[in-house]
Amino acid sequence: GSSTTSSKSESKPEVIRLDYAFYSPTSLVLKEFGWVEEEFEKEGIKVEWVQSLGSNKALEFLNSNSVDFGSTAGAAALIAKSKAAPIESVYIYSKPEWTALVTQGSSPISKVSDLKGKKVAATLGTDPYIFLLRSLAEEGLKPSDVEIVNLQHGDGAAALVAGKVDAWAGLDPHMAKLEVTEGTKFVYRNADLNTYGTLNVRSEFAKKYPEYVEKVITLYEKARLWTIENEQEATKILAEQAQLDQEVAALQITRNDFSKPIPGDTQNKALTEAGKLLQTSGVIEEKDDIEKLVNQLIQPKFAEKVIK
Amino acid sequence: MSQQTETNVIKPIRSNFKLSISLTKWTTSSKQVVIGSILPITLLLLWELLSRVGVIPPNQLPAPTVIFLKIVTMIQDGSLWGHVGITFFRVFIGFLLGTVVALLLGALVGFFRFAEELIDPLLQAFRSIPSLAWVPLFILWFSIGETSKILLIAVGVFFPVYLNIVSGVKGVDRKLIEVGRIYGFSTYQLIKNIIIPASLPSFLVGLRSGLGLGWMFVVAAELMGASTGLGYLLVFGQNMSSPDIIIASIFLFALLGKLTDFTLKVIEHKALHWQDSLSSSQGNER
Amino acid sequence: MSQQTETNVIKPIRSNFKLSISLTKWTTSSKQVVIGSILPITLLLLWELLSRVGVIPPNQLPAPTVIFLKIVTMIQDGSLWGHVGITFFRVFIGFLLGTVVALLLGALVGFFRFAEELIDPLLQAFRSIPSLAWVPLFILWFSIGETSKILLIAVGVFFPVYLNIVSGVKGVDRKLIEVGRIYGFSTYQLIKNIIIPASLPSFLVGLRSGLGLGWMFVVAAELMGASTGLGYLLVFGQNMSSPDIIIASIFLFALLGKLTDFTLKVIEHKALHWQDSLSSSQGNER
Amino acid sequence: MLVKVKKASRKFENGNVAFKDISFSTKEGEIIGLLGTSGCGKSTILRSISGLDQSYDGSILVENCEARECKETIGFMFQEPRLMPWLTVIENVQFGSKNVQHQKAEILVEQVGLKGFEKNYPKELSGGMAQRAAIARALMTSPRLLLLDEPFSALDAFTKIQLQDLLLSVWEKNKATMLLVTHDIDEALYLCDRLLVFRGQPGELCEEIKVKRKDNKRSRGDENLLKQKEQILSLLNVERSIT
Amino acid sequence: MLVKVKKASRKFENGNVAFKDISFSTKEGEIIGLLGTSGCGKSTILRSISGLDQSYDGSILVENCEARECKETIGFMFQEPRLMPWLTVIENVQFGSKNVQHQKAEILVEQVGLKGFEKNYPKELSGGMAQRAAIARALMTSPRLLLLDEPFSALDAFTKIQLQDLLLSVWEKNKATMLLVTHDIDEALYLCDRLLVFRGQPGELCEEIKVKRKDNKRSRGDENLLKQKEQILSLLNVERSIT
Ligand SMILES: Nc1ncnc2c1ncn2[C@@H]1O[C@H](COP(=O)(O)OP(=O)(O)OP(=O)(O)O)[C@@H](O)[C@H]1O
Ligand SMILES: Nc1ncnc2c1ncn2[C@@H]1O[C@H](COP(=O)(O)OP(=O)(O)OP(=O)(O)O)[C@@H](O)[C@H]1O
Ligand SMILES: [Mg+2]
Ligand SMILES: [Mg+2]
Repeated sequence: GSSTTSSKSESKPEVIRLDYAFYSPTSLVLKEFGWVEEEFEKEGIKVEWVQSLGSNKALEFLNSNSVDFGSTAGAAALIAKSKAAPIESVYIYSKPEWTALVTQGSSPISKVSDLKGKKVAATLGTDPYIFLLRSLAEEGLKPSDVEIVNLQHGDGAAALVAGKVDAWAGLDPHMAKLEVTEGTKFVYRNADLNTYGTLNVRSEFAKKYPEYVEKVITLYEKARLWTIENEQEATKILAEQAQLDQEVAALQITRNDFSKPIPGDTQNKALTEAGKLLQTSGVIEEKDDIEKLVNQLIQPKFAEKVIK
Repeated sequence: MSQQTETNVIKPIRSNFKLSISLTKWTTSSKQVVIGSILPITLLLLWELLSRVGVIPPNQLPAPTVIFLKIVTMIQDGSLWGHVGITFFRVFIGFLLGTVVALLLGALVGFFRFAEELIDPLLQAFRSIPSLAWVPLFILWFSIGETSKILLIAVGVFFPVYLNIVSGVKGVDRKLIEVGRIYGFSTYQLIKNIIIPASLPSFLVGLRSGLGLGWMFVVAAELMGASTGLGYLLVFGQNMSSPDIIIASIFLFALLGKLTDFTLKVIEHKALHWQDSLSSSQGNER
Repeated sequence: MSQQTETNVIKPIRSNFKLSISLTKWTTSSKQVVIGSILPITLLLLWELLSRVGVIPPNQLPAPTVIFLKIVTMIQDGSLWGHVGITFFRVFIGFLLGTVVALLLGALVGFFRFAEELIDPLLQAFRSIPSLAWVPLFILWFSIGETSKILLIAVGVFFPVYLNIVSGVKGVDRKLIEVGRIYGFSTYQLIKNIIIPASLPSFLVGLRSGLGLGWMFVVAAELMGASTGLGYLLVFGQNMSSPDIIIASIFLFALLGKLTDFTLKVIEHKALHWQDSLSSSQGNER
Repeated sequence: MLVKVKKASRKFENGNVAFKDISFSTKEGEIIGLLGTSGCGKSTILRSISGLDQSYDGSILVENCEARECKETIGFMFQEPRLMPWLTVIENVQFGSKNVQHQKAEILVEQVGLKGFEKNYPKELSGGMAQRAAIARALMTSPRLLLLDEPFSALDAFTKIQLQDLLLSVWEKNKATMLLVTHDIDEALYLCDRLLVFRGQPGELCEEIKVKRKDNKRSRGDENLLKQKEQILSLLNVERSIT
Repeated sequence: MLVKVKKASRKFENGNVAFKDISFSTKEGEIIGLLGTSGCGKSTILRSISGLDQSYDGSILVENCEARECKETIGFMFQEPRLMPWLTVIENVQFGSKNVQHQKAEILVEQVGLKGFEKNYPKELSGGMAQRAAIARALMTSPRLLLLDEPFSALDAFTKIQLQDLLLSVWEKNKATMLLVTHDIDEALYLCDRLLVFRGQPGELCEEIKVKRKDNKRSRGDENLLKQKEQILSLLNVERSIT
């Protein structure tokens, strides 16, 4: 039940533009059932869906005012925020374990320290890249102790299979797929080093139409709860949309924890840590105040209002 | 002396022709199709063989039959037409747009030295900006609708057409232009009646180059928030690590590119029959 | 009659020249530089102004000065030379390679009808495959070292050069070729002494088109496991949401592309001074 | 139209000098022949008068207006046929005519003996046929000043005579001023009222000859012409080398 | 070299017929003139003999070998100069010579009166100068069969005579067989041993004339030639149209 009694703004948007992405199963569910259209049709608001192929694309769309809501990894949003992108993370669509360090099944590499001097594929600036840096840091290794080969996610997977690199900071669904079809194994996995799937809104939109942000979050909640209850069907939707095998899709779904949707301290802490690491590796500038950035980015107030 | 080499060169062609001259025209061109298919078919067979034997692992490069089946599946579930249709549409409109602008600017720059000095340096600088680099700018300027996609394709088409037109116009024989001057042709008449027909060969090459680039720019264009299209399919395949989708879309690119190029080639052949050149004289001698 | 329009057209050009004919040659070309700079500088100023006023938000498109500072920073910490140097090297080698292959195949296909019927259809199909689509295949075939990068760039360069050579060769005046035949020229001599010089204008356009594509393919090439290079810088900027890096690398692409193209343009001018065409006659009349 | 050339010279960028200090003028409706050794600047003079070559020194007035600024339509038949290779014979003949005069073009094509070849492209013509198509094109617009650069050089004696007479009959109609470059002295004497003989490289005007005819009527058999022919030959230095 | 043409015809793809059922043959070292109205197939015959046009019917033997398969080097001066626009005059003259004979080229350039223009590009030449450069090029290789298609058409009387004599002096040295297309009957009579007169479209061989000279010596003043000239003119149907 969404009440608009406390409406601060009389106006309503003409159109609401959301993104959907294969890395955000809830967005697929939402799109599949047409709940958003259903909700806003009554008010005469149009709904547009745009597909994001990755966090970088979602941010590009947000930044250029091409979408109002965009799904990204938390760290990616932080990097953009440090570049003055006017966005706020208002919702956690899942705590995914979408990245880990992967190697071929027959490889002698079994722990992070074995990676010393080896070729590791990763896509710069993405969550897997951050994951790789953080796992190395945990072992006391510097980025220069391994040879990081910058490859797009798909190319990295192919390069690993073809034996052109020794390990790969993988991303689902590629990672799940290789696991199923190639029998690749994990060198290191740690769900806590993944930086959450955040739903971001353009600050301008949030300021102008706060109640519509809440409405969208309400809808996301509906999809989240449905997904938890109907994991089988959610898997099917993912498999269909992303043209994945059932098995791969199931693996990807099980690696998503849909339990804690409200952004808060956990995310604050994880992002601050990731941010500091990014600062030492030069991705975020030295002069930026990470804590301040994270505080500006994470805005739990909308979700807190909707979700009890 | 070395005319020997020459006769050797021309003879097999002529004797081939003698063979087919008695057949209908259709047969001649179908013979060309057969010759043109030798290489692709050989390559396909080799690839299929190597896949079957296991030299090429299927997870990296699936066999042609696998890809063929994938395409058939896409035809059956109807998704193929959506992808091909929308991409074809975008390339077509972008191609038209790019060509028209290139024609206007190219004629201007080729003909007026001042326009050349003013505009050309800037355009030449833009020419080497990669399609991927335009993407963020286009998203910024035109958001992510059809407009930005079509415009990006038009940018790709523009440059080769422009370059060829400028060079074609500048290469027009002075002798012919003087004929127009004598008749007191206005600049517009000069361009229409002499410069365009005389630079037609160059223009047509530009068109074919431009069309090729149009197809190339589709991928970048469809990175801008598309959910259908061949370029989308390709990137989708890459993001999903589906080599069959990747190769299927590459194949479709090749096929469509080939078909559209063939159309232009036929037009080229029709439009240049007056040329007294190597190609037409070979035609005569056959 | 309409000669009036014409004189209007030619006059300002000529009177410009009268003005500069008394000055040195250097001044003439520096005057060209000035005219050529009008547009870029205007655009830059406008952009800076709009940024300062706040019409263009800095997170989308930073002001030129910001980008300039970014480039200066990169110069100071030395990273710029690494990026520019390696990319330049890759484009250069790839360009050479692509051109040589295009020259050989283009002459073959343009000259021998059988070669055309055999090879050309396949090549034309490949021509429309986007650079991004080649990436997974090249990683598969050539691993991720320099080789695959250079080869990919060579592929980009190949097609426009090839297309222009074929068309150039086919457009060579039959009359001139017959002169060579009379002297009993071998095919090689024909190509060297008549076909290449006569199709030079077309070839040079092809080179310039090809160079442009070479620069474009760099980004795709540097997606294959690079850690330096302008294309890497661009993708890095995109992945890091750093508009200043993106625009700086676009600017560097434009600058380098412009410089290399200028070199080719100078060569073109030198090599084609014998042409009796619109451009040379304009030169005469000035 | 009147042409007045005063102390005109033309020096090219590469140092070649085509002609130097040339002065002459025409009367209305006069046919003037330009004779001279190869390379003495005849074509360049015509190009200057036509306004195509604008870098001459001195003054060339066409209808009291400097040639390089003159806007009158004139007719020019170049030394080469210069047909548009992408047009057929009939289209080439009509090329440049403001209004389509299909019938006139067909008559002219027939008069120059190209009937049956209307639809041929230039590459399918013989040298003489191309030249005849160019003559037809030059006559299409009925200009009041006609410049002809060796119009009949590639034609056999028989065809040449026919076309000379065609030219005269066209001239009878509108009495255009004509400047005719030719190497055929008989032709010059038959067609022209006055001959300008050039010599040297750079070319200079060395003699002006008024053609005298019996009863002022053109006739190929005219005996007066024979004498004048000898005079011209001697001017061109021919006699010396005859063995 | 001997040329033997037997019942040769040439029909083009578009239906034009250049010549029909032509037969003639040459003796060693003979100079043969080809005369005929414009478009009657003279150039096409030369092209067929040279092997450039290979689609003729009938048989054309050059040194007992079918022309289209003949590998002997011959000389051909085309109806147009066909200079390579990217080469200078001197380079054009040397074009096609197997071994560099710089001195010979320079002498020839001087003989055709182009001294001082060695470094000019074709676009900087007058029509007659280009033709002279083409003549020099054709004479460079000293071929044993020389085909000349209206070699002197764009030259004034004076230059023409000089070059005719140059041609004869070259011929004196190696006695090449020559086939010469010309529209100038005086020239044909002065240079040739035998004349072939063509007529019609498609062209047919209508007359063969052996040139008779006083004492078998060439002289421009020869009175025998005058009579033969009249005969030829009548053959070409000229008389009828003279007014
Ligand atoms: N490529 C071609 N295609 C079709 N017809 C042609 C071609 N070349 C020549 N012809 C025709 O063949 C005939 C003879 O041409 P050719 O050039 O041999 O004449 P010619 O005797 O040399 O005439 P001229 O004295 O005018 O040079 C002409 O009617 C011409 O139209
Ligand atoms: N574009 C040019 N550049 C340099 N010199 C030129 C150019 N055009 C002509 N000339 C020179 O000018 C002179 C005269 O040339 P022009 O064509 O007027 O001669 P012409 O009298 O017509 O000779 P012809 O009877 O051989 O046609 C020649 O010496 C020639 O070399
Ligand atoms: Mg001339
Ligand atoms: Mg001829």
